[in-house]
Amino acid sequence: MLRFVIKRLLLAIPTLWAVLTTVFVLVRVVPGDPTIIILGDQASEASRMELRQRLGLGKSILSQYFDFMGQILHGDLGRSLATNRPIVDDVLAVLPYTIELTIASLIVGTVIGIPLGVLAAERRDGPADWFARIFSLAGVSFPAFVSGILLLMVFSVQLRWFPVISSANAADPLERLRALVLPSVNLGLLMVAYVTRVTRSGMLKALGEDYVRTARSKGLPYRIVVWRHAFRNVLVPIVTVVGLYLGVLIGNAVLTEIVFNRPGIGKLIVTALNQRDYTLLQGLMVVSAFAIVVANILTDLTYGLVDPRVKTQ
Amino acid sequence: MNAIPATPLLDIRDLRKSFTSRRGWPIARTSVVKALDGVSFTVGAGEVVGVVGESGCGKSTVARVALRLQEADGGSVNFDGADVLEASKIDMRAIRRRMQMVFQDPSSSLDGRQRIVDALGEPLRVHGLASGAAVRPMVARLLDEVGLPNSALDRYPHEFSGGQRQRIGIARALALGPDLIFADEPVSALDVSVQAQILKLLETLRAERHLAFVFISHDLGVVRYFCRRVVVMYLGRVVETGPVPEIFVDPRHPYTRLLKVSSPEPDPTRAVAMTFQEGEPPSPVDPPKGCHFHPRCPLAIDRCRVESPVLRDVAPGRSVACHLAT
Amino acid sequence: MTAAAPPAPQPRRRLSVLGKALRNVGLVLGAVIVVAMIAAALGAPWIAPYDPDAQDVLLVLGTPDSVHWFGTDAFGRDVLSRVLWGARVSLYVGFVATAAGVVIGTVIGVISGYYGGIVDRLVVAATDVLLSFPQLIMGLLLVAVLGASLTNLIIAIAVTAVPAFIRMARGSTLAMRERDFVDACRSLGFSDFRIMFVHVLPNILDELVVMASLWLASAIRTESTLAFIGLSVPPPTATWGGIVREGFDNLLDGPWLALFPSLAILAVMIGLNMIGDGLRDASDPRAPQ
Amino acid sequence: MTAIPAPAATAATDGPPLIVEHLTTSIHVGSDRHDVVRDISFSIGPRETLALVGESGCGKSMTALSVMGLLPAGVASVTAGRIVVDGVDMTAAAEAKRESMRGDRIGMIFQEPMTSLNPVLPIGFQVGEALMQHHGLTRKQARARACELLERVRVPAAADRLDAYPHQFSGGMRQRVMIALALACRPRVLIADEPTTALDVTIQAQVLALLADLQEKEGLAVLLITHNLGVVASVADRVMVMYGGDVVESAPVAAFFARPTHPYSSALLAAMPRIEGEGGLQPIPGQVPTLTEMPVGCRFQSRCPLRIDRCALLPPLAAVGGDPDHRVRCWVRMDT
Amino acid sequence: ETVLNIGMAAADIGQIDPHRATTTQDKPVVSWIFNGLVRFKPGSASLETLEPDLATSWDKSADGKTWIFHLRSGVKFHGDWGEMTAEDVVYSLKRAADGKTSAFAPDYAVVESIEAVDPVTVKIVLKKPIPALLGLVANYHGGNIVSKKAAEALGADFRTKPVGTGPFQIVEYKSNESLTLISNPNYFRGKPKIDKIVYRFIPADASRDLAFSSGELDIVYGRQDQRWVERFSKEPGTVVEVVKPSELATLYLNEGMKPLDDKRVRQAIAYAIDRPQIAGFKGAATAVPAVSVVPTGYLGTDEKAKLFPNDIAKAKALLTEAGYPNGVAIKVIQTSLPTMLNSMQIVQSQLKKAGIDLQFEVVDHQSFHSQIRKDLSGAVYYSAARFPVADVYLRQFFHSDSIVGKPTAVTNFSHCAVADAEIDAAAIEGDAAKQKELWKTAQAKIIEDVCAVPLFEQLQVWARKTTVDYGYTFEGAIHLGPVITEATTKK
Ligand SMILES: Nc1ncnc2c1ncn2[C@@H]1O[C@H](COP(=O)(O)OP(=O)(O)OP(=O)(O)O)[C@@H](O)[C@H]1O
Ligand SMILES: Nc1ncnc2c1ncn2[C@@H]1O[C@H](COP(=O)(O)OP(=O)(O)OP(=O)(O)O)[C@@H](O)[C@H]1O
Ligand SMILES: [Mg+2]
Ligand SMILES: [Mg+2]
Repeated sequence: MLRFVIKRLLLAIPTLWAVLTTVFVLVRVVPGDPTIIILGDQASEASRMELRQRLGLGKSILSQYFDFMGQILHGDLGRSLATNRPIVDDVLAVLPYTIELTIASLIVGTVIGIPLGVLAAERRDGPADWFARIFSLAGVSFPAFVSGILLLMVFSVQLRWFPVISSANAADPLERLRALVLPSVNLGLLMVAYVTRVTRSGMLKALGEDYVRTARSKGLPYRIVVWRHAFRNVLVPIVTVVGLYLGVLIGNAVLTEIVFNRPGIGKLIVTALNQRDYTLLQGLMVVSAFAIVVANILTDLTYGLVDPRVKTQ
Repeated sequence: MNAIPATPLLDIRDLRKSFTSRRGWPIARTSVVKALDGVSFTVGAGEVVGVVGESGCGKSTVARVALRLQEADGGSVNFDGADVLEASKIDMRAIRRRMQMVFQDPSSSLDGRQRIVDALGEPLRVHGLASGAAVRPMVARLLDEVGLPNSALDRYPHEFSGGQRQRIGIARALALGPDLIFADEPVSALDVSVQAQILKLLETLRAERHLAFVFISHDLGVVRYFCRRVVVMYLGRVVETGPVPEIFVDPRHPYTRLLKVSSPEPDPTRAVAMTFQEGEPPSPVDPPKGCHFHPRCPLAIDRCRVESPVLRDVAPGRSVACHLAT
Repeated sequence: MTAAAPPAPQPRRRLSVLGKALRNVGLVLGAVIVVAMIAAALGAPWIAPYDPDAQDVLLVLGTPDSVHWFGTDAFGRDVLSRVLWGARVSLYVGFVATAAGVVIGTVIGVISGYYGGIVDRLVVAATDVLLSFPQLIMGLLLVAVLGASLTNLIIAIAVTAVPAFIRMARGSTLAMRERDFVDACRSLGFSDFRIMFVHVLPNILDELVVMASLWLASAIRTESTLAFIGLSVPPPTATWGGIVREGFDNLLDGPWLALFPSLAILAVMIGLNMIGDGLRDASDPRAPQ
Repeated sequence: MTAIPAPAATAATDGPPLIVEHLTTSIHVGSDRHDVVRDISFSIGPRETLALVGESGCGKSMTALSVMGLLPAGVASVTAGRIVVDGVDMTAAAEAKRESMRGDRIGMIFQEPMTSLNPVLPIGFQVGEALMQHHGLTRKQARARACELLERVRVPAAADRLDAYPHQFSGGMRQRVMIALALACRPRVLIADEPTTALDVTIQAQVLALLADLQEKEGLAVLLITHNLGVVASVADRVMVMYGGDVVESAPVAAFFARPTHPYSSALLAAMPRIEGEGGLQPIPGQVPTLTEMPVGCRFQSRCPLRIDRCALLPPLAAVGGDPDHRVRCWVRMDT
Repeated sequence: ETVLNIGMAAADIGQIDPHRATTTQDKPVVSWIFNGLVRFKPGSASLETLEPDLATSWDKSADGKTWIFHLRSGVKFHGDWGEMTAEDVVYSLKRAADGKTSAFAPDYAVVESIEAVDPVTVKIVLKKPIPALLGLVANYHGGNIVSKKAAEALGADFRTKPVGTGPFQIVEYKSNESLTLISNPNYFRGKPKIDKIVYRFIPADASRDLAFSSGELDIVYGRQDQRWVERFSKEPGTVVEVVKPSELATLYLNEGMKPLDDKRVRQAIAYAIDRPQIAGFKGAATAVPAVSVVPTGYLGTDEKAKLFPNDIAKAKALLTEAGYPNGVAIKVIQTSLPTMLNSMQIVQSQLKKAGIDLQFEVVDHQSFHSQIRKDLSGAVYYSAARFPVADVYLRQFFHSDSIVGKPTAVTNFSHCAVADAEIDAAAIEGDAAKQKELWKTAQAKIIEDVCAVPLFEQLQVWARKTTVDYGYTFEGAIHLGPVITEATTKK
């Protein structure tokens, strides 16, 4: 198991390298540099030039690239151009937020999506099926920033169940959990459509399988047939879609993070891009690509848990 | 029927093919299946050779490798003087026109989105045998040959019954006017009465077109009816070959014997002895040492467990791979 | 044998794919929605009650009423007209970006899956790299590099679609290769090109169509997200995403501004998904009629 | 080890464990209704094997599913007749009652051993599940009992394989697991729908032998569905031939093979390939008409060499050769 | 513990090094941490209100070139950085005058020397007398006094951990999230009544508003928008304050680019713009039409400058005269920041009526800054507030030294060079009246040449809960936000 994880991580190195190189090239093609942020808009061109030299931005692209790679190889993400803080610190500060939000929205997405999908499959073409399909789409149709504000207006301002600023009382675990609810619902809704879809089509297929008939021939109640026999077989495609979604969530979290005032990798990436904080941006892209690689590994490991055909052989 | 000509049409020698598969979680392990472990036999022009053996013993693989749908690991395939395994892409086109295959599963071997007229017309067009308006009548003739009405032309495969689809598969194999057809269990998926229809059809075609067949099956009854000679396979190896009546009257290899006693006859007075034959068919991934059949063989002796028997002649036209056979 | 010729099957009433499609309520409904949206988009110059760009300082954030059905925005522009005009851009971006992504991704995926080997490995590796970028971030970076314009927006969205479709087309092609008919084609001496694009492709198309319909919707949503960051088609051109974005700024003063374009997106999503599902059912010979 | 109470019904009823009277099953195509099983009656006593044979699509599985109460919902339903399993009228009973009968008093083995077992649940659990459901056994008890059952169907090293999954088993072994599963609650009736068609001949022989052995020990009434007349000849007591939803011939096995009377029965026998002896492989001309094109009256008439005008009326199932057990549905062949 | 929660419209802090902090989100924080020798009276943005801060008194030589400041003694820096002495003041002002460490170096070009006479006395010698020297040593931009020891010891880290003498000191910075400050117990005006300030970065307007409505924020940065002001004015328990200074939004026309090199085209643009309408869109509560190319209230602003009136017919006629009867198209690099983009949409729509087509190329904000400085845009929309002396504004935006592309470039996007003489002369003019006249001429020349079209001025908007009392009347915010002082309270 451990060996597998290590092996997979090693195999991911070329991918990470390619991601890094792409980011490196892309950010240097974008016009703009961090001097506006550091020096403000009243500084003269000369002092900007001077700062650029000092930050190493005046060096040739190639030597910047080698410097950067050298640093990464030493396991050092470097320091932020804008704040000069170690990037690792910035990342570690927001990572817990990103992880908890991702996990919580996965839970929301599956907890809503799966029963909806099963229901839709059971009542194929009936009103319940139509409801499930349309409802699940609503989650993806409303841009996250709109749905987020709507949630805030109802649940935070009107009902006062949850805080608006979800990072406000981060120290108190209970408060933190409370603050997590709305953002994860908002982000999780994005997943519902996909989970519902996969579950529905998987269930439709599974319910037609011979083993379901076998289960019924044992005289099992329909509930048990559905959940124990049919549904278990749909877990594999669900895990696939959830795994794929981990990556999507990390990116799409930006909007939710902005609306709910949460720190997070996504938001930090956008800030870094906006400030042309190259080193920070690079560091964050490494982290997020790495997170996706880890998500893939987790997905693979999960296959083994939900599908004995994968595990035993 | 026809005598066996001096130089066979198809000569398969010592054909080998292994599949490696990687399985396991989370760390995959590689395992090797020797699907073909030195298979040799010949087929004369217009001759029908049956290949029998249980599921997974490598019957389909023989056909696939001989047609270069999969590349062999070793051995040779000679078709009418041409070395098939070494043939270039262009030569292969010519060879394939003369060597065709009817696939085991009629529904998966047809493109579900193609009408029959296109499915059968396409090879004609591609090989320049017909074009434009000439295609349709030609396809109609082919369909007629396999006993399907003209109305079938514009239908999709799923609109046919299993037996009809199998006929379409046969018509497609006939389209290019081949000399040899690999028929891979063409009737195993069918009902007895439909099965009889197809076999009749094949017999007629053989006689009319002087076609040679490699007829793959695991049903001795079917093979007995249709084939002149038979090759019995077990786990990637040939264990017995011989002419049809003799091999069924007097099987020499214990596996052939087991096959025979296990095949039930529709006659209650001669009900076969339903026995619990000891043991399961061994896994092809990890075949037993020596004679592959020894774990299930009632006669096995120590030698069988260490030394694998070679195929040797025991009577004119008959050979057996068994240490104990006479 | 001739004696055993089966009787000509009765000329049963056969349903063409279209016939089945028509029986599929969802498909028809979906098509009606989408066609209506497209018609509205194309007809915007004639249908739209007002000039979508005409500003009116006296009508800032007017509530929906009988004059301005969808209300007015922060510049006093008619929201209904903007939503109609916005459909032109948003649907165009969605369709073109998805089509580009689907076509490129599918072609690469089919070739890669069919041939396997080293090409396949490289394609898989490249796909992995592209998929390691959070999708939205990739789009953001690209728009930042290329600049915000209609074409660049399409490129940015298409680029995120390509790896997904490569992966999917490749997977389906691999599955198809297992089917005997590909071998049957090879044994008939067909060229690889013919097998890939005349035989394999149509058979994996229905899955692709379903996915494309989902993707199209997500492309439209991506436009709105990029608009949120401020990187969509430059103003004053109306796009759904742009309207939602402006609506977001005024969410507390004029919620209708964000609501109507969001509903338009929802309608398109529902329509497209119904079409996707319906097409799949209709092209599946075994689906209940 | 908990002793499983023997089915109470053994004492309660002495009659045949399975009685089917005038069963008609229809499928619904749009607004149309077609009878896929027409007016079938039979009964099976303890230790008796009734073989149901016929061409593909003639309604064999529909008969079996009707008896089990597992007809595909919304597609097919029992429209007439009575099915009595172990004294309980299944057609009249509520779904809950039928549920409690299934798996307990009546079990079924399906054709495809590859797909009939749930790939993600361990073998032992699947075998013992019905016991937990019907007899309230705990997981542990069910597991112990599953182990015994697997031993009985001669799964080698059964105890070690309780936690194995179906894909780790070969086809023959899986079919044995299916048998163990169907017999877990010691039902009185077993329906085997083409239990060996998917298997190789050598494995088929093993499975059929096992089934015969268990039937003897448990006193099962077996409805064996097959289209392999060789299998019928080897294991059945009585034969019922179906064509197009009708029973066309019903006879003790010896009588059937000695004197196949209905033209379809003899044609079927003639189409069967044989390993030894002469004959066989005479195809039946034509094809089974589709449901919508079924002729009125005798359904075999479109392919029958003996067709007369009267065939437009459905013949009764009448005795032949003075043997009340041998009945045939044919105007030409029936005793007059 | 009294905690003041303040919500700011920004994704993150920019710089809190006082000598570099220029953005709206940075400046208020600086004002809580630092002191100058003198200070703007809290709640004011006017030079007239300057009052003693770290200096208790000062003397000026007759020629106005030498200034002696007497420092307050016993003032302690935050933490363990010791007492504030003349040495720190000298260090700080020199640091502010150094282009490597300061964004405001040009402002200090006039300074000849700074020296510590003794630990509590600082002498500043000027090259020439200037009217607003006190502004340079006020608690604003370069005038903030930092701890020498801390600045030298922390180096680059000083950016996020600056050390001053003000009422609050930084304890924690969470990027993208918040900045936390606690009260300085040794503050020389007394320990602040507020114990802690949590300064939150909430970029989404709606979320920020909701957080304020729900009571999670005590003070919130307001949208410079009529409806915002109206909505929150109605909300119970809320006070909305609209304060100076105003930012002047101006459209700079690039004279180096066709067709804007033709003065008639530029004039046409000036005629096409309807200032009152723009201000109308923005709302009377927060915006007023611009009066000149320098914001109102600055020392030297010509409040009655002769701007072009709105006259579409004249604009069209001028275009025809210039040879563009069918109108012109002008490429404009435009930021994606919504407030700026929205204003430009109004301008775009107005110009369209005269046949002038502004073609936006929308890029993200950093690209915008970079590209306008590379002289790539035909017109630049820019909105700014500067030190309230006309010189600064005129020099940065209209002096030829500041033309983009030059090493000395700042923000002269229009390549304007018509008023160099007046700007330079005014800078060294000792006589206030004459100086004012020179500035007035400069403004007139710039307007006449249409280097730029001033559009509107926008005031700062802040809202607070009634529970918060700043301890002064909040009328102006030279730091763009409320100064939280030792007297500020929260109930
Ligand atoms: N593509 C492949 N990859 C891996 N293993 C394969 C592949 N094709 C066949 N095998 C293995 O090779 C062996 C022989 O397979 P083959 O299909 O030739 O058997 P067969 O005799 O035709 O069986 P059947 O009667 O079931 O068709 C089997 O064990 C099979 O699992
Ligand atoms: N779900 C269904 N929808 C429509 N028709 C059906 C359905 N299931 C079965 N039928 C039809 O009912 C008839 C009887 O089917 P049944 O499955 O009982 O045949 P069978 O005798 O078991 O055949 P086989 O030997 O192929 O299993 C067939 O004509 C079949 O086409
Ligand atoms: Mg095979
Ligand atoms: Mg059946």
